[in-house]
Amino acid sequence: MAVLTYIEAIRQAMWEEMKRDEHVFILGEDVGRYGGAFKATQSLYQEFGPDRVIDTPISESAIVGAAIGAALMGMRPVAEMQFADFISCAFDQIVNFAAKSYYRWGAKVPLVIRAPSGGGVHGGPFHSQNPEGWFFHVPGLKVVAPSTPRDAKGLLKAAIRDDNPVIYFEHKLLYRRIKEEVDEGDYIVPLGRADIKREGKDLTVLTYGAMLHASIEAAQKVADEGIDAQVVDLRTLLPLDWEIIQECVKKTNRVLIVHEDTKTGGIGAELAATIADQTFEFLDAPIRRVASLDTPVPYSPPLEEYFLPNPKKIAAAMRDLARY
Amino acid sequence: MAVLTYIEAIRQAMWEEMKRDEHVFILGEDVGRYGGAFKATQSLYQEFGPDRVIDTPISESAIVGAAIGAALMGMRPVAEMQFADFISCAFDQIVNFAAKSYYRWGAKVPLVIRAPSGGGVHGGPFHSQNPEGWFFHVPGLKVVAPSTPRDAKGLLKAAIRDDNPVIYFEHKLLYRRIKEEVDEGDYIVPLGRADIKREGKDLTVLTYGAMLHASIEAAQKVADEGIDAQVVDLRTLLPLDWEIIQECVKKTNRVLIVHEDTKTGGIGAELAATIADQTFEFLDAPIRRVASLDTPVPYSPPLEEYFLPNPKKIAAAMRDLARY
Amino acid sequence: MSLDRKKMLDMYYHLRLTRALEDRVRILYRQGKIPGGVYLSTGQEAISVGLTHALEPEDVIAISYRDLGALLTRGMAPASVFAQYLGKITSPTRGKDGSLHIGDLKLGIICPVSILADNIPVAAGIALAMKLMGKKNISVALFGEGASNRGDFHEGLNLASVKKLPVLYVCINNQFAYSTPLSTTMAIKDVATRAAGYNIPGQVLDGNDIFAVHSAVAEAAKRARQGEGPTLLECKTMRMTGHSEHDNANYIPKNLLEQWKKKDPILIMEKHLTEAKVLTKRLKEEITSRIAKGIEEGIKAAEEAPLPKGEEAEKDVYAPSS
Amino acid sequence: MSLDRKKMLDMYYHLRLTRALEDRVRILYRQGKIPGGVYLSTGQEAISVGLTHALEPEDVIAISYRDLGALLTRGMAPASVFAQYLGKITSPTRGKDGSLHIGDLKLGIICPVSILADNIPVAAGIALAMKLMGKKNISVALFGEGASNRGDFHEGLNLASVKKLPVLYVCINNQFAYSTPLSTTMAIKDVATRAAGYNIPGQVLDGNDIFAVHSAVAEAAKRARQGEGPTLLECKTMRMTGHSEHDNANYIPKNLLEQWKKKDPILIMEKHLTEAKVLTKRLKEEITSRIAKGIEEGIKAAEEAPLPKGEEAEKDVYAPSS
Ligand SMILES: Cc1ncc(C[n+]2csc(CCOP(=O)(O)OP(=O)(O)O)c2C)c(N)n1
Ligand SMILES: Cc1ncc(C[n+]2csc(CCOP(=O)(O)OP(=O)(O)O)c2C)c(N)n1
Ligand SMILES: [Mg+2]
Ligand SMILES: [Mg+2]
Repeated sequence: MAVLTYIEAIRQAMWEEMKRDEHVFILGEDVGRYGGAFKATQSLYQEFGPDRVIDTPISESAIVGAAIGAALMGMRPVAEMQFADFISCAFDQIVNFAAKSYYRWGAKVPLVIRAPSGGGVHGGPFHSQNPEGWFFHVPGLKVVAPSTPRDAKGLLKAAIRDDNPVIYFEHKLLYRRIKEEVDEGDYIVPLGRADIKREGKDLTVLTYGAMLHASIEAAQKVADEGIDAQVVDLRTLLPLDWEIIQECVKKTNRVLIVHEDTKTGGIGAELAATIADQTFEFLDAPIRRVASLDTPVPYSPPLEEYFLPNPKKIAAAMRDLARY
Repeated sequence: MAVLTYIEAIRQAMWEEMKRDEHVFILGEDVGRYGGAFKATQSLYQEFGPDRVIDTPISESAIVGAAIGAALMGMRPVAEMQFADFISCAFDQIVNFAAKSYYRWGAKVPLVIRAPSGGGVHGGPFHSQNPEGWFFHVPGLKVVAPSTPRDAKGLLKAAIRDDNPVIYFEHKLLYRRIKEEVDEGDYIVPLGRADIKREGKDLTVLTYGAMLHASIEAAQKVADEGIDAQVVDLRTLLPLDWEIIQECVKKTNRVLIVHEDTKTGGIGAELAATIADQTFEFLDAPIRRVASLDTPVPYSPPLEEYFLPNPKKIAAAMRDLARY
Repeated sequence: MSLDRKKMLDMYYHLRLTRALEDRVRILYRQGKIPGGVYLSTGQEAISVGLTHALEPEDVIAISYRDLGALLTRGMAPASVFAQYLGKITSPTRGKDGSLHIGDLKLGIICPVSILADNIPVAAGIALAMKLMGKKNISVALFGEGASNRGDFHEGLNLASVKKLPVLYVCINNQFAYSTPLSTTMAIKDVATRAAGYNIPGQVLDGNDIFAVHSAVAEAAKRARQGEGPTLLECKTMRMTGHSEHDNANYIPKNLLEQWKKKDPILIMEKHLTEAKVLTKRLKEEITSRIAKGIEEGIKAAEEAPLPKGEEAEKDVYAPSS
Repeated sequence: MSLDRKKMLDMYYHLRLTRALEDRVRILYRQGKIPGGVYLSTGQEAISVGLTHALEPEDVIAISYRDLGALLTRGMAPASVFAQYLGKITSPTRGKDGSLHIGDLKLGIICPVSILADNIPVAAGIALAMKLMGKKNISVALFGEGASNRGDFHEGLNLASVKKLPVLYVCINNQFAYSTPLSTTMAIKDVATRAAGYNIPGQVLDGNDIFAVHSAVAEAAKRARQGEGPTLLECKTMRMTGHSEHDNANYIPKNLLEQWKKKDPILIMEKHLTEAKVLTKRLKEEITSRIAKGIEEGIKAAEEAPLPKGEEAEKDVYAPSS
């Protein structure tokens, strides 16, 4: 076991999958010799050559469209969006061609779209967005958002092996900030399974991506005050792991949802709505959400800080909820 | 007052606004001499000429992009998507350029995008979608979905006069099926205000678009059984009218949400989540949602019927809720 | 032309079958039996038939929504097509989709989506896969002149050309995009002109002459197979019907239609085959009745097949992972 | 060339100011004072400066993210630009956006979005508005050769050309799109070739020669104003820096940069102005110090300005309706 950063784990997953299966290939802008804007594909071009690590023109719709075509032929493309923000340019191909293919005519589209998302790096309105909410509302897609190197590797490998189109959101804030020991071997983290990252009995936090770390930090803060928060890393956003979620609700009777995506119409809404519907009798308090403001992502640091959730805001919500 | 169909009311709104303000113009595919795929713009070309009713090439992104450009110059474009399904091709221009403009640099984008949405006409996966859920999750947009001719006219006029980008979903099933007396005069229905379309005391249905009619029908069904349902037409989906919504929750203590858009991640999730959060103590039962299946819209009539909500399914949910 | 007798008669058969099947669909529609929309290819059938006959069986075609000829040439049964329109469980989409949204990977046909031009980058990806898998096959995308105005046309042709992918882009220029004549949607006369922007050959041809289509496609396919990259072929033709069957198309000048009627692809082919003594009166009658029989059997099978059960709607949103 | 002395000196001033301001931004970045990304136009400044000088004040420019020259020529204060980078409340976006995402309707500059080529259809719409409002003004969109591969390029040029809109499309071909050389992203050598697909003039010019830019733009603008429709101008230049300031651009061959260094637009202009006896040594010194002074004042004002308060983030998502 070696200590890997989040981005190294992502790179290792691609490397291993490309070694394992010659149908796996990569395409995107600057992913080749340059290794990608964030260097996620670094050294892959050198190892696997230009046929399997393909630099494309700036044309997200064609990147995804071509990936769909290749996937229909049995290839397993991994397409990179340079920033998740630009996935909007490929929206149509994703929601209309890829997502509906199997339902309509039984043709599998084993396609992964990697998209560096999230803020906290002063990227401003177009280099910070969290677009998962849109894709969460598209039947036929799977949506993944890892928070740790181990999960990042195992989930990406699972996504590549999955026969459905998977959008894989990697949080750019975590790329080099988060590291841990990661198995070198061939393991996967199955899609659709949440993971309890911190056990606790007083309330459950449902979260994912960068907010997992903020939530853990908040849980540590309030632990001193006697509030024992359980923190669940959803990991796969579509489909959600309702089994674990319900167990946690039944155990703690209080639920806090935390995500970095903007609040209104975010994934937290569905979580809250479904939990309140299906486990109404188990709830001792209203389900609270901590999320980003309903605005574009502002650039200037004080604005972005105000916009984003953080451990302080999460801890405050935990206290409120515990007191309710 | 004349009796107008829903589509006639839409046409009248455009006609009147074009008469009132020479900055208003129309662009889209086949909207000119042909009057549009659904004939919503019929006779406008003949009245206002080719400069103000513009046939465009098949290029939704350019339609919206050009509309944004014209709007920035102070024009008030009304862009038509031939079917709401194709709005996915203009997604990027809408969410990145139009929606964020005012926030970023204070430049107004008074743009209306009309989009015929909805199923029930055996249009299949690409001529039946309800894309409002995606846009509901975009700060900076307004989203409107009228259910009656009177509202259709007044809301479209308000949308055209609004200084923000507005997506106006018109439900194609209602075009010629729904008619009522409509003021010929110049009135608007303000954006952001819901309307109680049926008073009742036992439970509140929150709905919009074609489902308003299905919900009213369901309310009539269960009325005989002694269940008195209040039916609220949300009319504007973004921003929602929380004031009326909360009043109704407090009055009836039971809430049913009905929409034709697919369930997971739909607008109903936000409604349920926010209501449960803010009026937790007023709820006597879990908030229930009736919505379409989480699948693409299937073509064959039995499949589509199974997919869509209808008065029977709504009535069943009403009974369940009233009994809870 | 180096086509043998059998091949020519096969082509003729598929051309006639396409026309006859669509004529029957039109009747079904008028009888109110088809729940959804009907978009026909009357007058332009030579393109998808001629094209498909010029390809290898394992070449893949990303059709558009009027390309019944490609489906039938590849062996899709009339019963399946009727079942699709009728929304029956026996349809290739099991009732999930309608109109010509039919595909079958075994037949090398990609099921179209309604969104015009989406198949253009998709075909590039299919060609890319061919190349990566070391196959000598190619892909083809079919689309209208109207669709060539969408961004995906540009992105797809650009990607295909810079990567020299084995793909043919076949534009069916039938003069109209719904109600809109070409002149109001682009400043050029020939879509083929756009090839210059990608440094690939662009060629205009008579889409109503099935042999012209066949030889141009064969030629371009050869180039593609040899690694010389994509070609943009523009087949001129005319949409002889409404955009869909509910559109009376009164925006098309009558005399334009009359002109084109004289150039009907079946007429042209029959003239040629008769002159070449390939088609005799007897043979023609035989083919006519074989087609009629096939169609009536197809209709019968489709009409007798059950509609799907409602619960089917819930199934198959996701592929089970292998 | 029919430019008068004053005009030439103005152009020279803006060219030098652009270079100097960006040099200063580079320092700020290296000092760690800029929270976000920095994308500079070093070596290609002549294009946006020359272009803006060739337009009427009420023509509207939809800039891209390296077009500081257009902003400065239109009168944007250096202090505002610095404030933007620093995220200060005095920035044109009040801290809401960073880098060169600066616009001002009063100056006729549209604030760019990051999404490449989005400004191309938007500029068509601006031109459409000019036409509808009966103004004699035009719009311009600036974009890189890399951006010309996006679908919106095609849709925008197609719409503009078929409607004969008064818009100029100015492609800044600086050889690279981030790390990717032109040859790996398109099969053509000149983006101007793409004009053929829209039946509009396409012209290649030396983007490092400010007078060449000025006269080509003036000419094309005249045509546009006369109702003759759009032009695609391709300005050849070289990106002399990394894609952004954190990119060392070691993928660009050193000798390529050295070659281009000799063609530096400031050098070229100075040579010309000196030969034409417009620029004297003294004048040059004066200009240099005027620029230095303006920049230091700008920096000072920007550094002293406060950051926005957090609560500002919540404001102005919607325009109040009038
Ligand atoms: C992106 C998109 N926009 C609009 C439509 C609606 N629509 C369907 S067919 C059609 C006209 C297509 O014209 P063309 O591409 O020339 O094909 P043809 O119908 O002539 O075969 C339109 C506008 C669509 N299907 N997709
Ligand atoms: C749609 C989109 N895809 C990707 C990017 C990321 N990106 C920013 S600049 C750039 C390269 C742009 O190249 P070019 O258009 O030639 O402009 P230049 O940087 O050379 O000025 C890329 C890929 C983006 N901003 N927008
Ligand atoms: Mg056509
Ligand atoms: Mg460039």
